[in-house]
Amino acid sequence: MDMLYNILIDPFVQMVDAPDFLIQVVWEGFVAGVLYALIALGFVLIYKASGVFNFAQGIMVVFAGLSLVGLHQKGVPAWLALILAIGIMAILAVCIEKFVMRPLVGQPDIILLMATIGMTYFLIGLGEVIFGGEPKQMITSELGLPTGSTAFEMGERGLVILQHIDIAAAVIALLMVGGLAVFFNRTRIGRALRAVADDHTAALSVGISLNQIWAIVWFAAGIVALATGIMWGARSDVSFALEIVALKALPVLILGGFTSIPGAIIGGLIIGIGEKVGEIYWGGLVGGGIESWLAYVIALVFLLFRPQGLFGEKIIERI
Amino acid sequence: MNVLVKPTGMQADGETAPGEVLLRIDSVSLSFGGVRAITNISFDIIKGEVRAIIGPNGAGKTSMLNVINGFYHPQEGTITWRGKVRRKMKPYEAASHGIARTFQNVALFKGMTTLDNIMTGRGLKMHSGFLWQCLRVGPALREEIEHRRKVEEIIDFLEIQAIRKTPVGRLPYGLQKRVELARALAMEPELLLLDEPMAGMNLEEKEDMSRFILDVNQQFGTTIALIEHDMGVVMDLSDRVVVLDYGRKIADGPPEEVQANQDVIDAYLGVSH
Amino acid sequence: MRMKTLLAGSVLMGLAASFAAPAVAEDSVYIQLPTYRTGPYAGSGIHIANGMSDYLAMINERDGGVNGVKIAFDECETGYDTQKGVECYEQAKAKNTLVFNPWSTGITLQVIPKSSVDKIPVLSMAYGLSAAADGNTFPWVFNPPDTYWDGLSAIIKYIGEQEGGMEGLKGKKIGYIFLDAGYGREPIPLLDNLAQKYGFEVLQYPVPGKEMQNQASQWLSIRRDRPDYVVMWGWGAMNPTAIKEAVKNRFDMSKFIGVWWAGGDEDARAGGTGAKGYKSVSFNNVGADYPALQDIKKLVVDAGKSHTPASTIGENLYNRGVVNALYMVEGIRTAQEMTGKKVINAEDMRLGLENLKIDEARLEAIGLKGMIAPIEITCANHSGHHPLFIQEWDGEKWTSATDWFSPLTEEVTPILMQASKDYATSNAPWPTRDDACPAN
Amino acid sequence: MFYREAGQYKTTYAADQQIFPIRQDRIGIGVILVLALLLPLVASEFMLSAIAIPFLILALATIGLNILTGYAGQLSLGTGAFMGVGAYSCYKLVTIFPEVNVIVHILLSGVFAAAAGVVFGLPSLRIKGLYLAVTTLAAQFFLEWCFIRISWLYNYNASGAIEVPGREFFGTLITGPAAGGTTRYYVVLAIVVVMTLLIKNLIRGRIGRQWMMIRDMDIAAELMGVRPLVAKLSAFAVSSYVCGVAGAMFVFFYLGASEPAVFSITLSFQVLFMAIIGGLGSLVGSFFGAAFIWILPILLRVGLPALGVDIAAETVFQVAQMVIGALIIFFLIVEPHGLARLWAIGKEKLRVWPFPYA
Repeated sequence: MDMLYNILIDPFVQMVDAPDFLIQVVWEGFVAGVLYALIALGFVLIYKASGVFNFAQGIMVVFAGLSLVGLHQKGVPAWLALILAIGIMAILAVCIEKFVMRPLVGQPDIILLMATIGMTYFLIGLGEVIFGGEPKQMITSELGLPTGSTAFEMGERGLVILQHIDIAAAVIALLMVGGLAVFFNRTRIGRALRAVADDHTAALSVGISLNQIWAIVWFAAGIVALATGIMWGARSDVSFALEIVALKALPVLILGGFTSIPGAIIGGLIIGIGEKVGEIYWGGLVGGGIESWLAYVIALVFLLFRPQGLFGEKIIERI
Repeated sequence: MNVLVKPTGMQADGETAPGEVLLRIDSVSLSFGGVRAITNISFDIIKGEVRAIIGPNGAGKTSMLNVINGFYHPQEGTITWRGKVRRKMKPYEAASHGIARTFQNVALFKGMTTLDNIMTGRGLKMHSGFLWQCLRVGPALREEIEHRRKVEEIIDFLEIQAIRKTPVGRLPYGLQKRVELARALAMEPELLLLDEPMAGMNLEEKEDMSRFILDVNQQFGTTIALIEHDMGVVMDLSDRVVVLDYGRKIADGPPEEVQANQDVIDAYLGVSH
Repeated sequence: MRMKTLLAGSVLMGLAASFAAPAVAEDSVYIQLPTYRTGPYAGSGIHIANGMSDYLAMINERDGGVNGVKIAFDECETGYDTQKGVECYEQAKAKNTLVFNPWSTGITLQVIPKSSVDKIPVLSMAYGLSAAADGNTFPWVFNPPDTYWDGLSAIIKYIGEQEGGMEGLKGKKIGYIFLDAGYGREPIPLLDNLAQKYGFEVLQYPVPGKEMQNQASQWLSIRRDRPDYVVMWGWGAMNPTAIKEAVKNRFDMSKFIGVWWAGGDEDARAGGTGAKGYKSVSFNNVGADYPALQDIKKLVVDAGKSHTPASTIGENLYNRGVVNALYMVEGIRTAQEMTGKKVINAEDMRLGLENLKIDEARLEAIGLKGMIAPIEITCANHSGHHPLFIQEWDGEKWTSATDWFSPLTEEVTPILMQASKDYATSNAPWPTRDDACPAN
Repeated sequence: MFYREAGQYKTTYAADQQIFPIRQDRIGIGVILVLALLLPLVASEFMLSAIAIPFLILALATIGLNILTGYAGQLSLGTGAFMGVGAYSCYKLVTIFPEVNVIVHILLSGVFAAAAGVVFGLPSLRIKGLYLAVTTLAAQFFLEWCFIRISWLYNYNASGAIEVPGREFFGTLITGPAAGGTTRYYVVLAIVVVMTLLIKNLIRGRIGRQWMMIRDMDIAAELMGVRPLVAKLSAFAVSSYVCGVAGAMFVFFYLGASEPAVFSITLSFQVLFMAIIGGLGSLVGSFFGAAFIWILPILLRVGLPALGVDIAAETVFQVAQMVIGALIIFFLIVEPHGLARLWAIGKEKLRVWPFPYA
């Protein structure tokens, strides 16, 4: 009975008791969700255009962040380091397209997935050789990003603290999604992208250059990775440990669907908020630390009821 | 072609005698979320006959086959199999009732050899336990060899000895279709459903395939329901023909009769409804 | 094609050569240093590795080795990964290392059972299995100068003092945020014991290894539960993230105390000015003004024989690496004196470590007086419960917040002996020591 | 030339259905087995303990994954956790029933892993492909969490680790720190060879064919009478069983002690790589893959400095990682079906030599 009370009633009592705390928890979940969503966004971009499940998105985030900070440490001014980091992502995109994607065109999904895991290994090694393995601090203030925080008092003891960098992260994520939506729907390249996503061969036959499209998409994913790297780096540090956190993008994609940009955002927020609320209000019942798997279980339960994802259409099997 | 062929060779253990109704479809309707695929269709298949289902593209022929072997479940109507009304069932149960089929787009197991593909057809008839199979001695080995013998008979029958150990992915299309037929035959079905067995074949291959279908029907006494577009083939092979159009039945009867039916001619020539 | 054969051939030959024991020159001994300059824990590991190898290099440069015996050493990268660690151990064993410093609790736990069979001493300086301090059960394992349990008891003692004596702990809430692995979980039994004894409440906040950089939940919970103090058992990327989160959640940093491994300069620096007041327990002082460190700077770093950035000499973790190397060097020296041999082997090294005694005079001679407290290892006690102190981050560097003080040895010893007994029973038949320690 | 089956007639189906129908193959495998048996005579302790033993164990784990992913077509990223279930069950069994032979425990521990596999395999009935990968990730992280959180699993050990006690097998110490490398090697070799043989039999029989049917064309398989529930879950069970046994062996014969971090996602990926590089759906490929992923980095790490290339230990480590990554991509480009396919192509070429076609 006690157990039931602890599961079904007590958490909600706590929520009502300390609404400021609930707001803070949801806000933290929201910010984590935005970052998950940004990683997932990178996945979606590439999946849409090439059907590749890009496992390397996580390491691209680290690599982009490292390039930026590493260059700055070597004495390059922040603004130049940012431009150079973008340049590095562009070079990386071209290389990936030329040395990985092009030779593997038409291979089954799992092979492409493996290739991106191979890329992950390669990039981890490369990043460490160039920039060293130690975590680096993000050059937040040098980039002109806000660093302070604002506290809102609520009631007698209530307090909600909002970090400016988190607000900036949310705004930047919003801008990126908006930008990408415009890019996809309003530009010539965007149209070509969608054509490629539907059918590679058909797109080729109407004269769309697959190679060019892929390089552009990987570059776009690289930019998203850079933004993610900056934001996440500002929250903790830029280090290779981030790569594992990036796995969280998987359940996000399951919820949102592999091809939907709004899906990635909404999925990210559900996972982010869900796991924070779950951990804080229910995690203690089983000893805490459930955050490491809660997201996957949420996604799993969801899948069992809706195998096609949040925004997917019902699958009709044909023979 | 005589409907009352005396079955020889392999015979399914059905209690349905030749000439009786093996399967009856009664006012079956099927729709996918509002889209009607099949509307109120009834027909029957008699034990031992070759039954053709024809119709223009999108007429609901393949859906009909899917209904027969339990892959789709019609919203309305009943299916009577060997005199008993069939309840809603899983596809794999249909297989154990003695219904085998081939597919419009070859659905072979691409990673296996011809031999293994045909052996899969024997799966339902193999019963040795897990541990025996691990050890591959005693019943497991006996069973493998016994069924291999059956499979070799089918391989001989369809003249595909040379490709026995070739992975099916490497075979030309015509041969793949033949292996698929072999696989279905390996199940020793009572009712064999063929979904466009001759699609995409050249004349020679079509002739071969037609010969095999007739042989199967006559030697093994297997009841056959086939979908085919080549009218010549249909007229030559089948005992009775059912014609579908837009998910409705528009004709049913012996080939000559159907050929003369005005609705059928309209459907094929595309007279507006 | 010929190129390939040639290459393959030479790789094989090289391999054959490397698997064989290295041709140790007459007057040198070999030590393998398992390190991690990559992976999520590299942020802490790099400084340790630098400190260790620089000190050994300095001894070779300045003194021509230990009593004329050069120390040949190389690093083996473990990436803090247990699998790789075991591989390094096997490699070290094949190359006849004198001593093995796992630098990871996980790897230490792996090699403890092997060490007594392979007769290689394991030096796990203030980490690894606390129970290994019992020299009667673990003749081959050394964990000076203190075990985790000593560290935890020292922190509790310090908190007690802040509250006006141990009675002041009654009714207090102490949060324990830890890396959710063997390392972080080991202190929990003692923490529970102390909580019962002194009447404080313990709140646990486990941080999964994968989520080291994502500690928002833990810190939100801390904010909700409002513990009076928070004790941290963190390592690698967990530390800077925790300190940042603490700052963000406006936790009173003076009430936030880490174990010695949560005391890296970069860990605290990550918190910016807000991290001022953060504390960690320590067994070595910071600063580069010690003569030995100056020698390292002059003879090794400035001479271009090391990749250590000169600015990191004197930082907490760097100095700790130096301490670890110091133990090894002094162990060799003691072994030489005891056996009368110049080139000692691993068994001699064990003897040397077991009789290791570094007093003020010795520290003075080495040039590290004041950096560490004098230490003494005995046959029965491989750790020593040596004095510790609390250091405080002043926004730029670590400063001493207290004098050296002893941990709650009387609390630690029983639980330690019990754990050692449990270990031996659960791993029966556990090899007994062939030469029992004299009863004090 | 020398590799030709001309003149080797099969007069029974049994002869035609044996594992190595070609005489030269039989000779070859015999030679390899003899060499494997003789290896301890020439190999150093390091080669046995750090290379040969883990290689064999990981090859077995790869076979386990291959059953699921290669033969039954269900992608899994949870291998490491299933290995962990095996290891922890084995530890519990050994400590609860110390008098029973440890080999029995190791073989039994797979049963628990199989049970875990079936539970986490249930979603595979509704979920396919990459989506299933997320399910197995859930298994991975959840089980990993259990290994840390359920202290009963490691007998409330303060360090949270499990240590392998010494156990004898007919008078010889085979586990624990005091067991010699050679003894452990022979035990591992025996288990791996026997299990590989059993699995080979399973795969070429009815059950194996059912798995491949599901993999190649699940709908057709179902229409041919395969029950997806039975086929998929049996694949999960057998796969997890093999992985569980491999996990128990990994701790008992290789690591000697273990903490939860050993069975992390990294191990899952490692084994997955072995399966892919070796070739999905090939047992010999599992051995190739394990050799490639396990031995190559060691060669690089030990070999580069030995060649006189003077670089820091961590750089070797990092370069080795880059090389592995690049080679994975390279092999996927050259032959997406893995080393096993290259091997098969080589054999085929040899059979028709000196002509390009048969």
